[in-house]
Amino acid sequence: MQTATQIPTDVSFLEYRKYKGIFNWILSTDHKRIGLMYLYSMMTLFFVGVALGLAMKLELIAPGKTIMDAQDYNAVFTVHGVIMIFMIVIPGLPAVFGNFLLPIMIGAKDVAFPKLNLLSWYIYILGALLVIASVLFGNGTPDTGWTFYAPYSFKSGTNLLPAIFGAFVLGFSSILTGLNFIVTIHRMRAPGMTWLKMPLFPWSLYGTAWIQLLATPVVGITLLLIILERVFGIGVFDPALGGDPILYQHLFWIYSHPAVYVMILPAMGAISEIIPTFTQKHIFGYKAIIGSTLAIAFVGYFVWGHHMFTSGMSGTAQYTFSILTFLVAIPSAIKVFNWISTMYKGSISLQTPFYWAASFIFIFMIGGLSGLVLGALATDIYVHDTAFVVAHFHFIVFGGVGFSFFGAIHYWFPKIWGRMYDTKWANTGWLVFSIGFLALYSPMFYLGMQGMPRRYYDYLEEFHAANILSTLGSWVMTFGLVIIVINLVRSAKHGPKAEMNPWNGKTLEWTVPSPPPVENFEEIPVYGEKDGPYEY
Amino acid sequence: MEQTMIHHDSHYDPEASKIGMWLFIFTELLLFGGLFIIYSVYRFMNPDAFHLAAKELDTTIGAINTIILLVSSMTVAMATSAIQNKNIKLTQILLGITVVLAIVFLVNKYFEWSAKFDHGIFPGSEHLINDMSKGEILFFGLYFVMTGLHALHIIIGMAFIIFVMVFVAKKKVHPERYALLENSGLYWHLVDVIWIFLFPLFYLIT
Amino acid sequence: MSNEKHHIVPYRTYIFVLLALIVLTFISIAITHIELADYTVAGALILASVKTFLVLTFFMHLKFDKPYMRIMVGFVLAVFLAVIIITFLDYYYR
Amino acid sequence: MYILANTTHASNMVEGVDKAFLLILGVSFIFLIGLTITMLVFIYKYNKEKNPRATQIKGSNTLEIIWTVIPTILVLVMFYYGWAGWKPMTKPPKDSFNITVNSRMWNFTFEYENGKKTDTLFIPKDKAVKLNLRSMDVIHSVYIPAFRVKQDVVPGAEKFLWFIPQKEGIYELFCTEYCGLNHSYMYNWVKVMPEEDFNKWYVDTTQKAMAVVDSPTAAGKRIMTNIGCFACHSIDGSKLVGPSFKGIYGGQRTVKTGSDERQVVADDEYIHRSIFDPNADIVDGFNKGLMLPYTTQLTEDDVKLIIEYMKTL
Ligand code: HEA
Ligand code: HEA
Ligand code: HEC
Ligand code: CUA
Ligand SMILES: [Cu+2]
Repeated sequence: MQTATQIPTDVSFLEYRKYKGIFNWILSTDHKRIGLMYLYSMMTLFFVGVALGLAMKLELIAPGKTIMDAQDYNAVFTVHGVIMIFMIVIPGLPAVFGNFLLPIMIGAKDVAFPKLNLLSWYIYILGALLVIASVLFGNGTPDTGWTFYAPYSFKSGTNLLPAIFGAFVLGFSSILTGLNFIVTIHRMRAPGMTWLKMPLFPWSLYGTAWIQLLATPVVGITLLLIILERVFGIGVFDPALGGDPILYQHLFWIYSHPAVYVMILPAMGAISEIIPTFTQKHIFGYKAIIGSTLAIAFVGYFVWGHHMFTSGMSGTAQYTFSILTFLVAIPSAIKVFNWISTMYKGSISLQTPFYWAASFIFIFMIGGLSGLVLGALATDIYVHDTAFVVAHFHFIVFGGVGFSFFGAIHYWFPKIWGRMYDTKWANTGWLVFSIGFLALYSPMFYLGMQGMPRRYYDYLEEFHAANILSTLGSWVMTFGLVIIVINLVRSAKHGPKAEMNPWNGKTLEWTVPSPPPVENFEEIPVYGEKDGPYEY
Repeated sequence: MEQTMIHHDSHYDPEASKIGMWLFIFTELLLFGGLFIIYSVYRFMNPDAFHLAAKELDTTIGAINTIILLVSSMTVAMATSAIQNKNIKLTQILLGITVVLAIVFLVNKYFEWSAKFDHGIFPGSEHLINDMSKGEILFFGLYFVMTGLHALHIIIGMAFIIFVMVFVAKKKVHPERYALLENSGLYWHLVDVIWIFLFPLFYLIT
Repeated sequence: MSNEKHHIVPYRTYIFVLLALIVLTFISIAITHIELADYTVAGALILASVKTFLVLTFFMHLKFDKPYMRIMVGFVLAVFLAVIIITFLDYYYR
Repeated sequence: MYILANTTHASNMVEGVDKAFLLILGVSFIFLIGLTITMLVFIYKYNKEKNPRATQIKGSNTLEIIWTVIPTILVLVMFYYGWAGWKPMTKPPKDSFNITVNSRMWNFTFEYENGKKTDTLFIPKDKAVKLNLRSMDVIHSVYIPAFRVKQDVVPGAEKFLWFIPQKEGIYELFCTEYCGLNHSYMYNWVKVMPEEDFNKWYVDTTQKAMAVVDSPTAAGKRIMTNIGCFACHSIDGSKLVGPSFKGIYGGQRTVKTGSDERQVVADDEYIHRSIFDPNADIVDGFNKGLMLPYTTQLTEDDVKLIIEYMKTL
């Protein structure tokens, strides 16, 4: 930071060297490099998670033992859930694209606290290592599910301490990122960029950051209590000592429900950037989208009980949570309507990011609408903890967040690496992936309605057929993923050079060279009276 | 809402670090908030046991510690005024008093806890598990967790203030640039606010 | 870059606030000796909230900060309060 | 598929639940299909080739209001049906037939008021049945898909589940709250019988009488089967969650008592202690805390019978 004046403005952030070799990365406080470091570490973990997911599907291809024992299966879905939730989709878009793009999109040279930003990455890595340590060392991989429900979480003899502590540490990383973003947005917007001229992706990060800040500490303390419970037997949630296991669930979901909006809001933000660019049109209902972002963030804080409809809460709590859950669905509906309306009378160019965005809308609708089934009392009691829930959250978490992530990476790829990918392969990858996705998760809706419980290592013969289809789908989808990843990795190195603004986007990141120089802007841009993020 | 008076010419933005500190304080509040939720639920479920158990705690020590924290909060707050008045010496004295008071608080806490331990009251102890009702076990579990976590925050806050004192001595924190001092004060007040609630909840409502 | 000069709080203000806080502490100790039954908890919490309010406004300078700070603090406290109330919808009606 | 195909209702809860389900699914499909088609039409019609210049439209307050209000009304209707289907589940009739469900890792046993214990749930048709749910260890959940009912079994709390079975037959009962190793094997069967048959079965004490007449070892085995020891212990020497019972009686054991390791012989006293205070001695290679004290579940006589049976292994 102190060397600001000596940093050249014409060298791209990828080429700039200050230290030797790898230290250029791991000591860098440049928000762009930190974003990429998150991307690379997440990708590594992500492949582990995917492999575990595939292993589960392989196990479930037939009843009885296929490739592993019950204990292994339980460990596999636990680690799969912990990795995917705490390490991939919660930090996902904010840490990767938020870090890379937020300062550029609001016309700043960096985030408000660059060193803290780097520290967050280290904390993230520490948390990830702790979770991995719980797998590799000690007496048995954790087997509680990612929810760590009491009292099983202190009855289980497995190596839970490092895993829970890891989740706790990952929470801190997320808090610090959120803190950094809020301050950045408050203090560092370009002159003239009023709140209502800020692009929608930063807006979604702003909403997200508040959730991260206010919800994460609650799960932090809850996980800490589980640790203390296991180590000292203090008895806060242990029914044998007077505790109430349902209170654990309340505290866990007070965080973990808002956390699902931590995942989806930035994803929605990215979609709200892609659609105007590829329709070459001002986004429809800019203010409505901002309003719905804030409404989701706010109301989403008060619906956690819908994960506990069968736990034996009071009736009053049950229907209050049910009605609040339905209310939080409305802002999502508003967004969908606005996105589709943006396409009306646009000039749509069908490129890879737009394919991802349009399929995002489709998949997100399925996931979200199935959430309505879960939000209604009678039906949730029927499908709670069945494969239906598994289908719901895969559709929305990784159908939603994953599709948006891939859309975003194809959209900002030329900006980040300064090169273009092969469009043909990218589109093929998208198609294979989407087909595989639908084949993988749609059968789970059916299984859930039939009554197959989740977290089942073994199942009755009547559930067999749908499981076979699902497993086949998982292979197709992985094939699609391989195509996408190979194409992107190859192009990042060897693709043809990209222009500054290949899609004719109007937000600020398209006004700087690709890849952006170290300090982003030679001169801080100034927004005039007429300027705005989507003025085509 | 705040106006767009954004300073790009300098990297020192006291307003930014102050917002940052406040946001951090919010997370701390919610961290304890989780514990307060647990406390209130269990108190609601076991009113009589909590009543009995609270009688075991010594109101006098609690009250003394409350006063100590309140005074120390004032001294930190005054330190901010002192540095603005360019009175470095007074600043250091006030911060020093704060640290001393923090230590006294911890010493008190130490004696209080060890008295409990001597009575056989500690998490997982035989006395607790065999002779006490479930509500009492919960009360003492929460007592140790909450006061323990609070004591940890006292230690962190103290370290923060000592760190600031060093910076003041090195003139890195000075009348034109005192955001760090202000932030350490904010943190210290947070610790105070939490105690303001812990004290009646554990020592008073018997 | 604090060209807009900060408001310097006189020491006197702090001393008054401290005195008020100590008085409130003694009041809250005193009322626990009176039998108020169910209201003991409420009384203690109200006094603690008043004390917190004083600390926030004066010691933590909210009075002298820009209004959006106050809005944020109020918002956070309101969210927390709402969470407690909603949690009690379960326990109170169970 | 239960939800869509079951025209004759297996319990009184089915109608309310399925109605809500169909309503929500119906509305969802209308929106999903409608919006998807709209989107595809826009993509086709306003393609760059067809429509090279976009018309800038920034929004419309009328539309925003319309598409806020309509979904709000729809979700309130959905809420209502969800609520209406759920409400009866909370109110068991006073004269219900009570059965206690004891759950533990990893089986359920059903205890009737006359002392009968079974591991299949036998219930009379057209009579309100109330299951009182008890857990000894962690949270489980009783789920009978055909009846559309589910309730978590929380240790230390009293929860219940009720329904009126309306169709004869055999149905699945699953544990749906993850509870450890054999969670997926924690399922039983529900058998709905006409009332006369049920009554005949209910008062039939021959099963019990048989236990007395049988050799003592058979009685021990029956007790252990009913209460679910074999979820964790095998009799063929294979290691499950707990040690196998093969050759247990009189055998040498390495156990941890507190932190000391010692050798013991598995005699009457040791087995007795292992059942009533399992955490006192932990067998080498196994985990503490998994097996729970059976103090309230087994009598001294039961344990004697169990020991008799173990002698034969
Ligand atoms: C990104 C993450 C994400 C998101 C955004 C959501 C969004 C929603 N979720 Fe989901 N959910 C999860 C991730 C997510 N969920 C996860 C991970 C779990 C399982 C956790 C576990 O147990 O392991 C879960 C579980 C879960 C449950 C608990 C199920 C159970 O265990 O019994 C419930 C219950 O109400 C629920 C409801 C909803 C609802 C109503 C929404 C709404 O926000 C959806 C809103 C969207 C739409 C409604 C679609 C778009 C709108 C239209 C197409 C217009 C038409 C609309 C109307 C007419 C209203 N979810
Ligand atoms: C983001 C979340 C996420 C993702 C991506 C996945 C991916 C996969 N999951 Fe899932 N899963 C969970 C979250 C996720 N899962 C959770 C929370 C649980 C519950 C655990 C529990 O019960 O405790 C669960 C449980 C779960 C089960 C149920 C276990 C049971 O109840 O018995 C199964 C069953 O087959 C399964 C399968 C799969 C498969 C085959 C894949 C994959 O192999 C599919 C391959 C994926 C892709 C091809 C690409 C997706 C791309 C992205 C997400 C973007 C990438 C982003 C970055 C790199 C930053 N998962
Ligand atoms: C949840 C799993 C579980 C169930 C159910 C269970 N046990 Fe155990 N049992 C264990 C474990 C684990 C051990 C080893 C650790 C220990 O000694 O406590 C054990 C140990 C024992 C031992 C000592 C074995 C030896 O080899 O020395 C006996 C005897 C025993 N159990 C009897 C029973 C009986 C009788 C029942 C049923 C009434 C039963 N157990 C049900 C898990 C279980
Ligand atoms: Cu019992 Cu799952
Ligand atoms: Cu939720």
